[in-house]
Amino acid sequence: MKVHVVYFAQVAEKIGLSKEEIELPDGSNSTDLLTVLYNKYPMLRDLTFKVAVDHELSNRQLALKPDCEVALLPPFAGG
Amino acid sequence: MKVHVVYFAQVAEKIGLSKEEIELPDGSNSTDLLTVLYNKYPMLRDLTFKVAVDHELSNRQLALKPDCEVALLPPFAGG
Amino acid sequence: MTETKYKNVFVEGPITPEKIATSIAHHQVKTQIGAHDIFLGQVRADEIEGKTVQAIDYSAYEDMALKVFHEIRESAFDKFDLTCMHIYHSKGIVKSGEICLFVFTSSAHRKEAMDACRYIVEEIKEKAPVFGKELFEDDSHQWKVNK
Amino acid sequence: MTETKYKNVFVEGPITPEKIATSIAHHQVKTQIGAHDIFLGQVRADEIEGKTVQAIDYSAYEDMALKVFHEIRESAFDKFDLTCMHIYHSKGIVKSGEICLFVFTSSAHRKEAMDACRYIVEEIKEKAPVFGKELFEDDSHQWKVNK
Repeated sequence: MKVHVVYFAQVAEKIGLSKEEIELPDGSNSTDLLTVLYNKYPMLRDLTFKVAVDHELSNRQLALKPDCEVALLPPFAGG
Repeated sequence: MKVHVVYFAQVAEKIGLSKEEIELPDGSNSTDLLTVLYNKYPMLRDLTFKVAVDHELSNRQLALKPDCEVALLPPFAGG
Repeated sequence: MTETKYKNVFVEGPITPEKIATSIAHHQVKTQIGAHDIFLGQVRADEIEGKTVQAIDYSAYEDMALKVFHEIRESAFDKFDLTCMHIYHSKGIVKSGEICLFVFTSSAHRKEAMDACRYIVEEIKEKAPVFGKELFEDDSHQWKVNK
Repeated sequence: MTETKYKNVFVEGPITPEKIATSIAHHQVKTQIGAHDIFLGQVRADEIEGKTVQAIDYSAYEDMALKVFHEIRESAFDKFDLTCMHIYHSKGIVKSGEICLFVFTSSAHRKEAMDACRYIVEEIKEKAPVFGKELFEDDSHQWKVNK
């Protein structure tokens, strides 16, 4: 299945990309995706970020649906 | 001695006066003044007010100086 | 006498949105400020025994009030790490819907600005000898009391 | 997609004092309001390792941010007895001294307006996916992190 990954701020800057599509085996979860991303972008290990799936933050491992949107969000600076 | 008495809001409205001078025996205190005022204006007993002497609120009995200013202040409504 | 010693806080009639905007704009040169808190008191059209408040006619024991506002200002600067503070209060007629109190605090950080603003408003309500005559449409009135 | 569902809070560039004044003026017809609280976030010219912040370039994960702002709004109306609430946040370049956040709460009574305003500001700082690139005079930058 295909998932949409979006990157912001420091994360987008470091990996040089603001979004991409990633192919994952059906039934993959968020940890599986992060494993793929850490392999692809080793510099991600030096960055602080939270993961949101379809606009919901989650600390837990989450099942991913086809075509879902996964965001890597560095620390917030609103206000 | 002479003291200046000033009235505000409800108090001024009820007694029909915003200020006056009151003659008191030398060495009088704020309780002495209030006794004079309660006799002069019995309706004062129905009103809620605080007393300020020379711009300082006081709950205690206070010595009065010649020419001091004593204010009868109804409940505040600032803001 | 005291008029020369203390800053005037009284404004004749309502405080306008334009005055507030001007005051905000003046702070844009102060680039150490990170947070402003503004409190505005607005005259409510309260209904009391079937009659509606049209306006409040504010009066004050001005000499004492300016001293009290001065003391509130000094104590707020002592308690909180503020860059700026402004207080304006109406006197005279302020119609319902119009603004009668404007408290403006500025600091590097939000907590100080917010804590100070709240402190100042509570102090004003409790300590400033300001009186409010609530005027009804039938020319009757009653005296407002702060809670 | 979500753009159609949630109210937009983003303003391109700084929030002007005139916008704030207009917003205040619009509330003068709401005569049940007795208290407004306004929080303004202003960009500080912080000095970091000898370099001074000239501006912050704000960006956001907009779809999610609008959902978060919507949730903050709903929960504030649930928790506090508010008449009105407005939230505006800048995106793009906001220079030091300019305003990037405008939170405006109105209620019959001061405590509700003040408690709500503080709650909303804290929620925004913690939960809204908004990012700030602090720009220095030598064209270098660093990423701001809320405390």
